[in-house]
Amino acid sequence: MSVTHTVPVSQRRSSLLGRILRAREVGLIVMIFALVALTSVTQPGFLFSDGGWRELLRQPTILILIALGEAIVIITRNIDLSVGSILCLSAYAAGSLFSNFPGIPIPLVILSGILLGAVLGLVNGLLVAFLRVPSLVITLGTLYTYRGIAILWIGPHFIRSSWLPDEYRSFGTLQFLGIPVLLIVVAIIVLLIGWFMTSRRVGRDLYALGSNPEAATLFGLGERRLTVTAFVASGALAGLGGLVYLAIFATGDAQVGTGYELQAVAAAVVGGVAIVGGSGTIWGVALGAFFLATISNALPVLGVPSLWQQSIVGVLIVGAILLDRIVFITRIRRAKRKGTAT
Amino acid sequence: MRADTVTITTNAVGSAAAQYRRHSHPLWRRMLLRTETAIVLAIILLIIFAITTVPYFAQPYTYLTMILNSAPILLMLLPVTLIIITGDIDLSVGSVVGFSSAIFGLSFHAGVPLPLAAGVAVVGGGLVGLLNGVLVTVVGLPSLAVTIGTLALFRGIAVGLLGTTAITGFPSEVTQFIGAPLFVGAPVPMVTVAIIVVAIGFAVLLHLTPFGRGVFAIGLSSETAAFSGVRVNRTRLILFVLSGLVASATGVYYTLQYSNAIGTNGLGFELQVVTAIVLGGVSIWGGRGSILGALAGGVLIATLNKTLQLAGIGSDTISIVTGATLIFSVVVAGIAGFISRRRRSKASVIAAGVEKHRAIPNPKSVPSNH
Amino acid sequence: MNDTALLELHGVTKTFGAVAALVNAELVLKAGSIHAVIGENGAGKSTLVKIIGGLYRRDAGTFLLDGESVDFHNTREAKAAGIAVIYQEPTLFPDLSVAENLFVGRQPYTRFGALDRAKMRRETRELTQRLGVPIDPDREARGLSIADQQVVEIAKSISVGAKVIVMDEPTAALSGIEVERLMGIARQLRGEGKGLIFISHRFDEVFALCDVITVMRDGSYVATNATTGTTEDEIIHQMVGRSVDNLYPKQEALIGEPVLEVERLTSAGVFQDVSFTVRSGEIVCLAGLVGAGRSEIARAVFGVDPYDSGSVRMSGIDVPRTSPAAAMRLGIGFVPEDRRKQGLAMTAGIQTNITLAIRHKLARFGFIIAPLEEPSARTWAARLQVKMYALDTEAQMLSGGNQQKVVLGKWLATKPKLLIVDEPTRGIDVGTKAEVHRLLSELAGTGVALLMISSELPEVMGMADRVLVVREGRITAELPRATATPQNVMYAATHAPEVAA
Amino acid sequence: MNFTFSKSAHRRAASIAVAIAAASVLLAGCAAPTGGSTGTDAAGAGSLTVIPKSLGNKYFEASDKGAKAAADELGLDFSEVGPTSTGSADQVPFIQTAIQTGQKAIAIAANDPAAVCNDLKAAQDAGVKVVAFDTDTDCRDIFINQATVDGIAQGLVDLTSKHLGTAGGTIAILSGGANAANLNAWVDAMTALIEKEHPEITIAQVAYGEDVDQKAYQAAQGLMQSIPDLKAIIAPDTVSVKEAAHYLSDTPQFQGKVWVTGLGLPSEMATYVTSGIIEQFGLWNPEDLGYLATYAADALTQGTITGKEGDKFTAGKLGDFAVGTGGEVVLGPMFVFDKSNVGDFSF
Repeated sequence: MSVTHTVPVSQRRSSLLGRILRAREVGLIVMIFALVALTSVTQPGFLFSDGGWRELLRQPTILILIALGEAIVIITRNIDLSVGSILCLSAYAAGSLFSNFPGIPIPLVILSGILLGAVLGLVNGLLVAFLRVPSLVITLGTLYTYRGIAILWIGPHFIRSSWLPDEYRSFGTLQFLGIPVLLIVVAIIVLLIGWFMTSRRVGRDLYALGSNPEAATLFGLGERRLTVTAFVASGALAGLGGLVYLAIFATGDAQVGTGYELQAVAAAVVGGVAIVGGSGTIWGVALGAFFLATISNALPVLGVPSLWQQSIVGVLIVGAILLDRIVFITRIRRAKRKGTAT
Repeated sequence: MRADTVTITTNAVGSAAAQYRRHSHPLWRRMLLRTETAIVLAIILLIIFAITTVPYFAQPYTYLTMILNSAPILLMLLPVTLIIITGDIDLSVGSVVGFSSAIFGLSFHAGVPLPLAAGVAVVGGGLVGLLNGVLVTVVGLPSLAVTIGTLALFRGIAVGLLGTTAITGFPSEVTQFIGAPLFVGAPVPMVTVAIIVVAIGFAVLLHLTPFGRGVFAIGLSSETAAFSGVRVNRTRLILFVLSGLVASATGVYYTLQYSNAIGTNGLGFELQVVTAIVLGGVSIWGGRGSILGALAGGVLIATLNKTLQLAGIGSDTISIVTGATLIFSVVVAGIAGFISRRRRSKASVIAAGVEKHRAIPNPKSVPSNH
Repeated sequence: MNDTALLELHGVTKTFGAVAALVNAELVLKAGSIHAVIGENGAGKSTLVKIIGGLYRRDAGTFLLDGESVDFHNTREAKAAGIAVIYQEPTLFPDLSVAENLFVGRQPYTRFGALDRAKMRRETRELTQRLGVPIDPDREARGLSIADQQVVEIAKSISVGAKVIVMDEPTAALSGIEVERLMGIARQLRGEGKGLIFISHRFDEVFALCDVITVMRDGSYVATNATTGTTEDEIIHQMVGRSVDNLYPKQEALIGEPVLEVERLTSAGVFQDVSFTVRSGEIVCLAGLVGAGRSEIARAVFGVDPYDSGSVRMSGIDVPRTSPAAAMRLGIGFVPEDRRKQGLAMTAGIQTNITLAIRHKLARFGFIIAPLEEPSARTWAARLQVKMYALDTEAQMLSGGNQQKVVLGKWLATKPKLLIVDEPTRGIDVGTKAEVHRLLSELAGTGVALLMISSELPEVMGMADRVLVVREGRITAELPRATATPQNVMYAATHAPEVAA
Repeated sequence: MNFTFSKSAHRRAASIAVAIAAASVLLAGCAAPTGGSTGTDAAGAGSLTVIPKSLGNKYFEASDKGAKAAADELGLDFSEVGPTSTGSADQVPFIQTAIQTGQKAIAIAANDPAAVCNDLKAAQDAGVKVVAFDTDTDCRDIFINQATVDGIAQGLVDLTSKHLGTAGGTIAILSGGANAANLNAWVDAMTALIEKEHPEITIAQVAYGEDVDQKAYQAAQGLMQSIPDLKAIIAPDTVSVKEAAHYLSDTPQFQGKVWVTGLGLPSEMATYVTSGIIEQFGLWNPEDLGYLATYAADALTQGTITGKEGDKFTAGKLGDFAVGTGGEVVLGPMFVFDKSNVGDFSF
């Protein structure tokens, strides 16, 4: 950016209202409401029926989880393409634990699934942090490798719903005050991670690392530790995503989660995370994921041929980064104008 | 006259100039110890291994099918290599194959003559490449994000355009010609000629033209490139258009090779292309790499696939081996880099101080009146 | 002010492999004093700073902090012990707010375990106010000027309670006023009893600010002098092991026809109505404060940056906008301000760098092969006496001065009619500086027109045939060599145009 | 040492050279021996390569199991290879491998009949017998059809119309991959049949679940929500019918309102049938399909049959089969599963 050095020192704090209106989150909420409203007007059942209401709130949970992890990684100026494969391995691992050890405590299985995801993420993180190999390359490699392991391991088998204890399956449909329990759990996770990223040192350090990796090294922020942390978080969340997948679909084969990596990146980008790291909010990402999932939820209901869905997702991603760019340029312009005025 | 008389006399310059070494290392080291050589060596070792231990490997048919199967990747990786050398990336190439396949198929289906339909598809590919390029250069968006978006977009358009129909029935003389050996009994198919011609074109463009110097310069430092008169954005734009053109031409080829235009043609090719390029020693950070290396990377993966398939290994294992090879190659580079970085950080600190004793030549260092 | 030594280094040695980067370094820093460390590039100053800052560990020698021996394993430990290092190019996190940058890694928490943003904001405001440069704690660090970024860094070091503050060439990128401001802050810190280590190439600053001067050369400690008891000549002698009499060897050149004619050049918000001419054999210097718009004018002339209106002509031919390639064809060369980012491809070989700007000229039938490049690279490297091992040595392996010579060689190879040089000697040691000056002067002697931008007044005085002073994007004064005194230039650079001569 | 870096850079390149070379050979070596043996004795009495649409697909894993059983009975050398994804050309390398390793026969369920045609032709030219199963292609000696297109369409439409009665109503079809040739053929046949014989039934929409659980689930949801008077969904692929049933079981408001049937795997559908959400669904035994394909392949290689109409052969426990028009062998009519028998099957 050749323009940066002309930005003036004094920049008035913009008004609170102005900032709220400019925030990505507000735009996304408006779009989600518009989409839901549009769909409900054409098909009232989309919102005003038990099933519709539940699916509207429940379907996005998987994508939200993996998008959160992806966002943490992107904030540190990395990328994780292996989330789909991790999700698959975790889902199958949990399923086979249930089947091989009937009566195994559910929390133990959940813990194992998350742990498996975290370990796979740890492998990514260690490779990226210690060998300073671009994460794009490393996770491209583990995307293949983890998927290959999944196919080799799972092979002809698949998770049968009969393997799963009834209590676990009921997680998928359980509702509390009309809201799916899954969404409540995911919302709590979003709040926790969001709070962590904005209000704890490690969270801010992750932003700092992505914002200026060289400075982070010089500063002694512990960039390796932070990189590993981000990948472990991403892996663990993908693992959790696998468990939620299992709860909702009660099935799964070696192809589960194929292509999720791009959706996760898309959700993060649409949610306002800059692909070059350092900025973006967890709330934005959660809303971005909710929005994307709602689109794929709503399009069949609207009767849009499923074949065109992918192009809409593409337009949204390009539109989102385009929007970011326009906002950025106007901000710089405004700052520049103010600078000459004073 | 002008700048020619700057500083010391010409005689002194001549003798000083003669003292510079051309290279830090002898020829054999520069030739042998580079990634391209490593990959070529790996291919040769692998082929020897396969010939001796894998039955049926030593047949012309092996090479014929190996090239046929990898031809789309080998073609597409050429322009993408240049894009990666500038520090950008194009992940949409697989979707452009599908897009061009759809346009080609629909045009053909609508009665457009085959060559014209191919032309329309290639032009269409050039246009979507231009879209990528404009978003990256004119608007200034990061290429990774742009091409992840257009990856979905172009695929969506392809699948949406064709719907459930698969357009088949391309003239069999054309489709058979494409897969046929160059001449009877030759271990290479027709498409080899196309690959070689396009590869030589891109190799010359990258390594032997001022444009190619510009490509490297952009990857090394785009600011320096701009200050040196490289038209940075124009170069990047041209590369994205070239990538679209080659990917769509590949789409036409692929459609004819399998006599089938469907929206999912070329699904996932982008990752195979990037894998081959990275394996071939092209730096994902930009600035380093060669066409030869990238091609060799593609050939190594093709050879590995063929060997494993002939040995009766399923694609699950092949997938693991591909991923592991990729990780392994960067891990080795990473470990070596880790070690050399430790040396370098020391070396760079002291470079300035020590070169006084080491540098050749060492003419009078500071003007002095004494 | 007491007399205890805050920090003492005795016989500190650091070797890398077989090579010694630092031999028997000596440094005694007293509380409430400013201690200058000077030396040519590669003299070992950076290694010394890095050992003090915890980036490197010494191999031998004693390192006492407050009289106690310490041994830092990383920068964190050094920081915790009260040592703060402020690098030449500040290392802030552009996406974080100023307040957050101040508190990175040690943010205060509220009772509820969340960041205490109110406290961070309050302290940031207090600290920056105390330093006389109030900065909005909530604004992003992105876009802060280098001077303001340094203020943030200094505020950071104060707020961690650093006793020892090391400033590694803090003034290299600052304008006169900003330097004054920084020196004021440094004196204030001295008054508060802190010990400052100040690294600089500028003698005037060192003599104006520092109490003690330690000189280093070739990795070794040379001498420590009290400022009051030494002279510039003595220090230079200590630095280079010989004296450099002619730092600005300006030769008389025959000034000829106008080469560059700039008329009413305007770029909204950056510079307005800029007109000037540079003749062949003439050295025209754009003087003024950093941020006054000098570099921006030069960049617009060369076509790297766009401009809104006005015209640029080379030998009577219009230079198209925003096309460095076209400007180069018309004979303009440009040695940019930041050689690491704009002048060189640091990881490429010297040959690649030297021939980058002449790649079109070297091509035969559109093709370019190494044997065509080599003679050119060899000749220019030799003419500029670049000290290197081989033509494929990476540019990053060279010292700053030699890197700058490579950049000069790259542009001289284009045989320019007009060479724009932006801060040609920034961060270059005294010896090479003189070489560069002589080179530029000789170049003018051969009839090349030179447009030079410099923030160092002695350089401006020594080199320029004519000085154009830029203030807030306008040319406020044009001073011929005879009348360009430091006072005149500074006055025009800091006062409104109608007051200027 | 101002060239320390370049030196180590070269040393680094050297280690990469050795390592990559070693790695690729090693990796190939680790993987190779397991399968190498199939190659060496493949040229023996009989050898068969089965290429399913993709590995890890339940339906094809079941058919492969049947094929393996038949191969064991016949003493054939048997290998099952295939791609992990369903791209149109993904099966091609495996056909090439079968040709090269001198397999006597290939049994293939083509993802994309057109895309594999050239290579299957090459196989036939090389003397390899080609058996298509599940999905037909033009370039084969014989096609083992699980049931005729009309038979499947008739079976599914009959189940549905019986349920709807004379009142009829609006139904939807939820298919799998939009490009799956056999599914598209069934969908077309059902549409034609309903138009011709069941004017009381209207097909509101054909949706695609793309063989992915989540998409099929969302598509089922879309159908039930967007078509107000939807009476039934016919889902002619195993993923779609399972997910339609799954959505129904999650959503009581549609239970009893929308009736779902289709082609499903009993192991996957058992839960829904026993809980009463699904009454009936159809399928054939995929194990039998693979079993029959293997016997047909063997008959072809033995020369017992040539693929002409009227050729007859015996397929072990399944009994005698005759080759019908166009070289088709039909496994049998669609089998209907309900509460009474769904628990009896393992696939």
